[in-house]
Amino acid sequence: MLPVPTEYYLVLSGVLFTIGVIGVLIKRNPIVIFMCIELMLNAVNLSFVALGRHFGHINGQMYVIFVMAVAAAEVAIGLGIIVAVFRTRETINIDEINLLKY
Amino acid sequence: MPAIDFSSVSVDTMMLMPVIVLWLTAAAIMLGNTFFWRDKRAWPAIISLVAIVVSALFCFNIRSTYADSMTTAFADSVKVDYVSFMGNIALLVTAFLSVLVAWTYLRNKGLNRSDYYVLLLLSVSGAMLMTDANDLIVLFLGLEILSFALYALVGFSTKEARSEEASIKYFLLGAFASAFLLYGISMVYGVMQSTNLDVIFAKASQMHGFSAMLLAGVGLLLVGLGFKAALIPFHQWTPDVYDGAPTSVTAFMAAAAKIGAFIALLRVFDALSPVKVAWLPAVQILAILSMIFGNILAISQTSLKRLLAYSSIAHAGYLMVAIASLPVSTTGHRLTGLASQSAIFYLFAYVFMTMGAFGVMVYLSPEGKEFQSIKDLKGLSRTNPVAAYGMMFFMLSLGGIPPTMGFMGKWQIFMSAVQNGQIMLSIVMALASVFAVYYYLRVVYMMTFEEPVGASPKAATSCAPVRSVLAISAFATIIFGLAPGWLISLLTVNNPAAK
Amino acid sequence: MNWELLFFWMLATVSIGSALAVVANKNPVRSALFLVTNFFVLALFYLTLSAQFVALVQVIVYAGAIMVLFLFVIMLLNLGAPESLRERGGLQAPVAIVLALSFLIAISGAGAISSGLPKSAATAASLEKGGEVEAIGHALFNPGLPWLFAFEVTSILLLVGVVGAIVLAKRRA
Amino acid sequence: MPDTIAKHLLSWVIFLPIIGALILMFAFKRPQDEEDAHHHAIVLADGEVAPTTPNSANAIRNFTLFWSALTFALSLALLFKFDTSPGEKFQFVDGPFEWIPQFHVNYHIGIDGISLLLILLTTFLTLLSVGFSFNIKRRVKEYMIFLLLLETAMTGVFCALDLVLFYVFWEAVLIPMYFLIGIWGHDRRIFAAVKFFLYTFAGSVLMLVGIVYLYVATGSFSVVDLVSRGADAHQLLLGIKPQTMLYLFSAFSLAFMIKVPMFPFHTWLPDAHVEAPTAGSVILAGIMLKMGAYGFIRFALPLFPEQAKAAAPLFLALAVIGIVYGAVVATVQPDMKKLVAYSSVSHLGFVMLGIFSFTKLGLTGAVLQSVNHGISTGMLFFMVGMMYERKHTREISAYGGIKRIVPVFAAFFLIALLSSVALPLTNGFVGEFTILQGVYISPISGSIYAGIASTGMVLSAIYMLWMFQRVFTGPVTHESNKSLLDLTKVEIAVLVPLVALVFWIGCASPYWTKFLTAPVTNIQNDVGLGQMQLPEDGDPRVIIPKEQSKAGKEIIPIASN
Amino acid sequence: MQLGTANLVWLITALPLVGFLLNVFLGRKLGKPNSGLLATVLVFASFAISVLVFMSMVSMDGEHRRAFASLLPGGGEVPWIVIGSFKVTFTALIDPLSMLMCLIVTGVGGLIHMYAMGYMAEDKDYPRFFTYLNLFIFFMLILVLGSNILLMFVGWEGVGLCSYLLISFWFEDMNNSKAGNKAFIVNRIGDVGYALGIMAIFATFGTLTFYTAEGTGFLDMAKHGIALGGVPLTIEVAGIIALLLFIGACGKSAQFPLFVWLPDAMAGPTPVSALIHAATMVTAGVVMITRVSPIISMSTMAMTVIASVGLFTAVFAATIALTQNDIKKVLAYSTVSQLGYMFLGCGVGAYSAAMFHVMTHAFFKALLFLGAGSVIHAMHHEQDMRKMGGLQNKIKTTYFTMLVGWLAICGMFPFAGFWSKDEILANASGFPKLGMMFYIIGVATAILTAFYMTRLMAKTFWTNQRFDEAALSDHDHSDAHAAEDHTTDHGDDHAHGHGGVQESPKSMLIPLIVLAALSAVGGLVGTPWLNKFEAYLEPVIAGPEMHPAFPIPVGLVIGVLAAAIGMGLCRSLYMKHKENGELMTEEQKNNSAVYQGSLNLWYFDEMTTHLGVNTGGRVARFWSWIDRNIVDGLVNTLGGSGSLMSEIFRRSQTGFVRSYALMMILGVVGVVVAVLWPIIGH
Repeated sequence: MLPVPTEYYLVLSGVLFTIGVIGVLIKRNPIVIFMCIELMLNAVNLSFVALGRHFGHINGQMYVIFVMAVAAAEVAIGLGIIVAVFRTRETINIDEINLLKY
Repeated sequence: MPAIDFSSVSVDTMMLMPVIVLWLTAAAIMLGNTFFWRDKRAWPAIISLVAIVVSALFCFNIRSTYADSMTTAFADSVKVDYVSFMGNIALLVTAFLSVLVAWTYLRNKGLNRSDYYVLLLLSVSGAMLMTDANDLIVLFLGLEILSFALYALVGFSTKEARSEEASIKYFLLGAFASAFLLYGISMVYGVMQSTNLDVIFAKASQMHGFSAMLLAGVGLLLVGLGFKAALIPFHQWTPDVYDGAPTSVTAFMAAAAKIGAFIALLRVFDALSPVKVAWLPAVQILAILSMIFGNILAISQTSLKRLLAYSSIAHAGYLMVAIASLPVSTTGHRLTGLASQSAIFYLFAYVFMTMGAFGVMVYLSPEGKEFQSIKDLKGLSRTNPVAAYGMMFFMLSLGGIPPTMGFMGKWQIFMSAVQNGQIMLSIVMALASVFAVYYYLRVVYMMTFEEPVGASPKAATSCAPVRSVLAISAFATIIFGLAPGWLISLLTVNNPAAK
Repeated sequence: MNWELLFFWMLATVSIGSALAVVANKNPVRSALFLVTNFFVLALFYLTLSAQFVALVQVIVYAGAIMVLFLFVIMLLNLGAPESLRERGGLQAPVAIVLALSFLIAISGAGAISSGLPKSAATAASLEKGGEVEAIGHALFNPGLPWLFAFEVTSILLLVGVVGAIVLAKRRA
Repeated sequence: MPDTIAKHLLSWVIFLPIIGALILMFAFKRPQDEEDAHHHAIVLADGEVAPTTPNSANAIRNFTLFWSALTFALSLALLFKFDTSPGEKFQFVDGPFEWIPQFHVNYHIGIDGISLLLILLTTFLTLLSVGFSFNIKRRVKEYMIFLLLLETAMTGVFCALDLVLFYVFWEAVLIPMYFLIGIWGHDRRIFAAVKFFLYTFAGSVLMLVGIVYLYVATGSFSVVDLVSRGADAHQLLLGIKPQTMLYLFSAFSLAFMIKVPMFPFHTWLPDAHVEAPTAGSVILAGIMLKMGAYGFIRFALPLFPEQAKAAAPLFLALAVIGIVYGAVVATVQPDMKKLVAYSSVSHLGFVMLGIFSFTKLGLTGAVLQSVNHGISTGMLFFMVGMMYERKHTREISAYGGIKRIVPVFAAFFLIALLSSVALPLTNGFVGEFTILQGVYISPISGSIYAGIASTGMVLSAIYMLWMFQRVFTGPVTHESNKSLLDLTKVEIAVLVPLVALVFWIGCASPYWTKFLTAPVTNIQNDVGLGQMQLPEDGDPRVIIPKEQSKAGKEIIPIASN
Repeated sequence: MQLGTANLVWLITALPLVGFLLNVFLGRKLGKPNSGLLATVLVFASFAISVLVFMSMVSMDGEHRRAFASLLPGGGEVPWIVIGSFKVTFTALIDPLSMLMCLIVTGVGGLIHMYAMGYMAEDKDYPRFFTYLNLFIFFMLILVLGSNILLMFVGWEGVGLCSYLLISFWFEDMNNSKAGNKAFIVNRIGDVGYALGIMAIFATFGTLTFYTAEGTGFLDMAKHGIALGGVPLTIEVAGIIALLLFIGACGKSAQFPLFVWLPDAMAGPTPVSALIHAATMVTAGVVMITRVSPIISMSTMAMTVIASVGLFTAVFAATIALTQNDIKKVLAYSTVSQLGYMFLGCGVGAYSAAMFHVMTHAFFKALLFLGAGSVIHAMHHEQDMRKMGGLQNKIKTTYFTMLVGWLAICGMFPFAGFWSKDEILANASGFPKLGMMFYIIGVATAILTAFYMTRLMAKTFWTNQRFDEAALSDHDHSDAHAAEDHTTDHGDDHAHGHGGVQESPKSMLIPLIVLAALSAVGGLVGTPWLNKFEAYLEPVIAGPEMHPAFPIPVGLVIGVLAAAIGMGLCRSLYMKHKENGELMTEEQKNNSAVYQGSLNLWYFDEMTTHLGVNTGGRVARFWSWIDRNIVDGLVNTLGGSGSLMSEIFRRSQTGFVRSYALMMILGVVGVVVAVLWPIIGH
């Protein structure tokens, strides 16, 4: 009945999520890492919406709205942190940020 | 369109007053700072303390009103029961002590800004939402409020590279973890069509066989919350962040994040207890890894903050034993067993021990100097016996040695574990706590056995607030160690199943 | 083969491609632009999933506000030049890819995302109206539903974000 | 005696020291450290030695002495009011008062004869230790506080009738002792203190799991309920699977074995003893090791009788190994304290042997030997400490031929030594012989164990006398030793009570063993061995009619010329 | 039956104890000679009471000469140990055996005390000496008087202690100290056997009391062949008990192989050698075996072992005594040898003969030791017989008294030793199967005895003087006695001031004379024709009937002949070498394996020393090494492994966010797999 089966969306969302994960793991620029995290969140959003449609109720979309709010706040904080780090160290390469270890 | 009925809102708001008070206070402090005192005075701290007390009074009020019944608010998205009550009280105690710690610490560090208290109150409110949450989305939002405020607090000392490093590490990993949590929520939603914990429980109880999506979702929830709780292998941020963050923040986050995360874990996994068979092995593995490696890793630490960080990982492992001991509930009387009681008791113990230990660190950090290394404690008992023996109590309590509160907590977790068949875990826990004692004792012998070297650690200036923290914590550690009955009774009144 | 499915495959290809490009690109600015692409594609998906309001918000908030902020910071910190960050070889990338893929394989292999859904309960009405602003509004502000409270909480969340950002980024003497 | 005290006499005995500690904590100032052996005297610019402020330190010392004497006196009241007739199992019972009602944890204390003797030993040795510790110059206040805390914890261990209460006291003992070793110990004190703490702690955490398991299975932490047949909790105990009971028994036993310590868990002992200050060593050897034996008697045996009987061969074997092993290793120790420490391993092997013979003789002897060991080894440690104070070394080779120089010292040392080698008419003999006799007649152990264990008599003579020979006899080997001082009056005052006890117990043991008759029978009943029909159970007054002389037919006829 | 003097018995033991205590606390104040006098008087007082008690006992009906008395004032059964039915009281058993020993101990002991007052007069530790002596007498009396075997054990170990203390009396010489240790430790080995024997007795009989008035003592039972303990009384059980007790006796009475301590024990002052290591303590084994004769007699096996060991020891020690140069060593080995005789007697069931020999031996061996002491005293602490000679005219009293002792020990008619030794040998000959062998070897040993004793007399008295009399005052003593000098540092002038050989003071001579008299006539109480002694002891002994293999006169004649052969041969040989008093040249000595063997105790001591001390020490050190490095090493490694692992694992905390994230994703995969396992697994 649904033109595109929900599972398709879910798998797509899983793939996007995984790409986001890979990005987080292999990128060195925290901004890009952060972008990859946003990618992961969006992947989840996709599955929320798809599931919501599947169940025929609005809840799936509600989650997305909250996730967007969270993402927005997260960006504010995250970029603030990145700026602050850049101020103290003049770099944001996370491979150079390891004063704290062991 | 159906007519919207707002009549229940005022009652619901009453239920949430403890949190709302904090929100209002945060706003008030911001305004006050802008218009009145401008970071100069102690007002924000005092106002915060008052607000916390008021919030606690609301808690007690709610409790006395709804004494023996569980109730929910805001269309079941918030639960009001003894767990939320105790969780809120624990968090408010944490906040109270944290404000006092910060009062002294921020002065000595030259960080005395009102924003700190705003963020602190907001983050406590987030954690309180986590404890109240009866819906995964509320849980998620609460967790994010807590986390965002903590990211900012960790990086609060903006001129310190260490602080900012800690902040960015915490932030990146935290965001990463919360993405997993969210994915987990979506999977649970995909199976249950709802994220309400009551619904989840009801549906899970009626499920036949396993749903892969549900199980994967449960696993990802465990990851997301396990990160906040600092379980191995999601722990690696902990030492770095504890180390880099301003000490007062470390103290606060150690306790508050743990309370929020574990009460959330309790709620979630209790709701999921019908599928305990599936998640139990994972929980057991995380518990064992955390207990063993948390303690082992702590042994070789030289920085007290890192040591306490690893110890907090180990404590998370102990608490995980309680999670693993959650009974498979069938009656609908949820979170009434020994497992949740013992976990909450332990969280209380952990609050006092941790706040006390960090309090001592703050107490020993005079202006311009920050206490860091365990070696700085050498001979403390000669130069400052009160601080030294106070610290000794916290360490012994963290080590779970009677007659301290830490022992009483550990003992109850043992009981819940044994009662629910987790004997293997209790044995691992017992043996792991031997390793733990090893490094706690190292702190103790540095203070007491060694002679002071060079200039002895001086007390911080304007240390009255932090001294009161030490006094409160030490008192609680001993009193609840000797007579835990009152606290336990608070945990059991609402609790017909437990004897 | 219906058009919708074809459309899905096309969009899926673009979204995966752009996501990969985000990861693969060494220039953060380009990564950001590919991410914007990805977000647009997702918005299109939402439209096909009859979530019109969400699609709109996706474009406004994500592709618009958030990504602009990203680019702003990249420019601010002058990190736009490619290869401003040295890349070193090592096991990190291969191990990361293997682990991430095994995660995907585990959840999909077990059927966690590819099977087991109940029969769809979607109705024509839900498909038609479910994503409109009105429906969203009624859900969001109904005290009988949990969203009202979550919505209120979101305000605090944003407040925290604002205060946090100010605390962190404000330059002090 | 005021009524409130008389009513809760036992609680007063337990908690009086802690009250003293609190008074010390709050009512006394922290004194300046006096000139100490380890540290140079504070010399002022003009060469004058800085005036020390002994007053407050002395006040602390005197107060602690007074207070421990008070505690001892109060514990003597226990002795005099004790009823030795086999009536109530526990006397001076206080409680059960609800402590943690949610888990049925009660404050419940009471003593039987075994506890009584060990409590007296505790208060007595603490008193002497305080007296001896007048020589402590550093951090006097803390020292005395820890001693008093230790006393409370140890006494509590011997009184607790509730498993949780017991465990709390049991662990609480570690803390003050840890500090005593760590702060006032010798060179490797930190290592020793940590090892001591960790080793014993490691042993007892599993016991905690066991205790908890018992509670979960039975709903009771009360030893009284768990042990007494017919009680609900006991019935539940019977329902636990034998395999599980064995694990529980192992958990309890491990804790006690480490504390005793039995081979092969003994290695913390030499380290702790060598590094501890004298009073610490005395209390460690004199009392704390007995906690392990007491644990077996009070908990492990009555709670798990079948398991204990089944495991008896293992324990007997380990005990015997410990006896020989400890003695052999003691022989070649160059350090006097270490020698005495290893001798403790050997002596405690006897105690364990006695316990696991399950005979009246063995059990009585074991308790008596516990007390004896406290006295004789305590005395030896005191004297080694005195020697250390004089010369700052415990190496045997640093002495030699000093009997001529310190004859009184040598005489006291000889008495302690003879008590330790179990010479008749000293206390050691009564304990050791009755143990061996009990082991011999026990069907569980038998003569082989007695035979091997009795080699300990020879070995103890070897290591003790050899040490005496090397330290005291022969020509004076070190010129510096010629100026050694003989015992001071204070030192004699510490030792004389011990000597008196050595002979009192050695010559009039019934005064002490009468307290043990009832409890030992109780233990035998708890373990289910009441019907063993051993020679010790017989009636000695059976009159044999002379006419029955033909009874033994296989005997060679004895010609009476 | 009531003993009229029962309420005096406690004084027998109490008086020496009082002496001990007084000397402990007041000895230094009393000083010389008062402390010695006090001790001596108290022992003689004890002797006097013993005599009184003895008289009243003898007045009892012969069959029932047994009484019990408290060892404490006030009477009654004062318990020492009471546990269950295990009960030991401080009660004295008054019977012929105990009273005989009482008299010997207090009588001979008193004499030796008296002697010591002279002998030790120069010693600065004079009070300490008498302290120990009194303590010894006390314990010895406990040993003989104890009404149960555990009380006997008290005395047994107590005298061991005193022996230890007195051997190492001059402790400043390490050799003395070592000898003391050796004595104590070797004795302890025996004591273990004894203690196990006691335990076996309790296990078998359920009591440790010898006899009771009701007939419930274990000897009462043994006599009737019944037992009330858990173990049935069979021959094997009796044999085991007997052998265990005999191990104890071996230790105390210096039987092979536990005799090694006794020769070394001569390091003690000579009165000690006389009292403890000749007259009283070393015979305790015989007393004990005699006491438990009802049990011993049950097992032929045990009896054979005892007799064989005794006889072997007798021969073995005699061969060693042949070549010793130290006058006290000769006497020591002679003592070992004579004790062997006694055990031969016990072994063949001739308990009364053995006890008879105990008594006569006490007389003559004490005499010989005291005489030797007198010689040593005269020679200014020279003990080497090679440096003596020609003393017969210089110290006449000593010489004549020693002559009596010599005759007695050689078994010359009619001296004391003759009767007792002969009775043993005669009874031995009647032992089933082995009797004649025992007899022949016994007689051969008697010849050896006569030979070495004559050698002693010859070397000391009869051969020519081999020392420079004037030099004796120069303190040019052998190293071995440096310590003895050392102790007398303060008394240099008055002690050895007057040079030359001098007869001992009266206090030393009177005991000699008394003992000589006893040695001469003491044997007459037990002649084969009128054996009063045997009759006297009969109530306490239970042994088989004795049937000597040949008529009594034959035995007596053989005995005299044996003694005469030995004495005559030796004397004639030494008279030929009167100049240097040596039968062999140095070269001959060095080349003679037999001589060297004998001189070196057949290397037995070296062997045991090597085995016991060196190998034992090595084992102990090795064991100690194992303890530190393996048993404790494991513990420490386990403890250290925590730190080590910590150091290793903390490296995983690299500080790089990406590696943390990697760890997290690893955890995610792990958790997801674990959670999904129920599905993936199928």
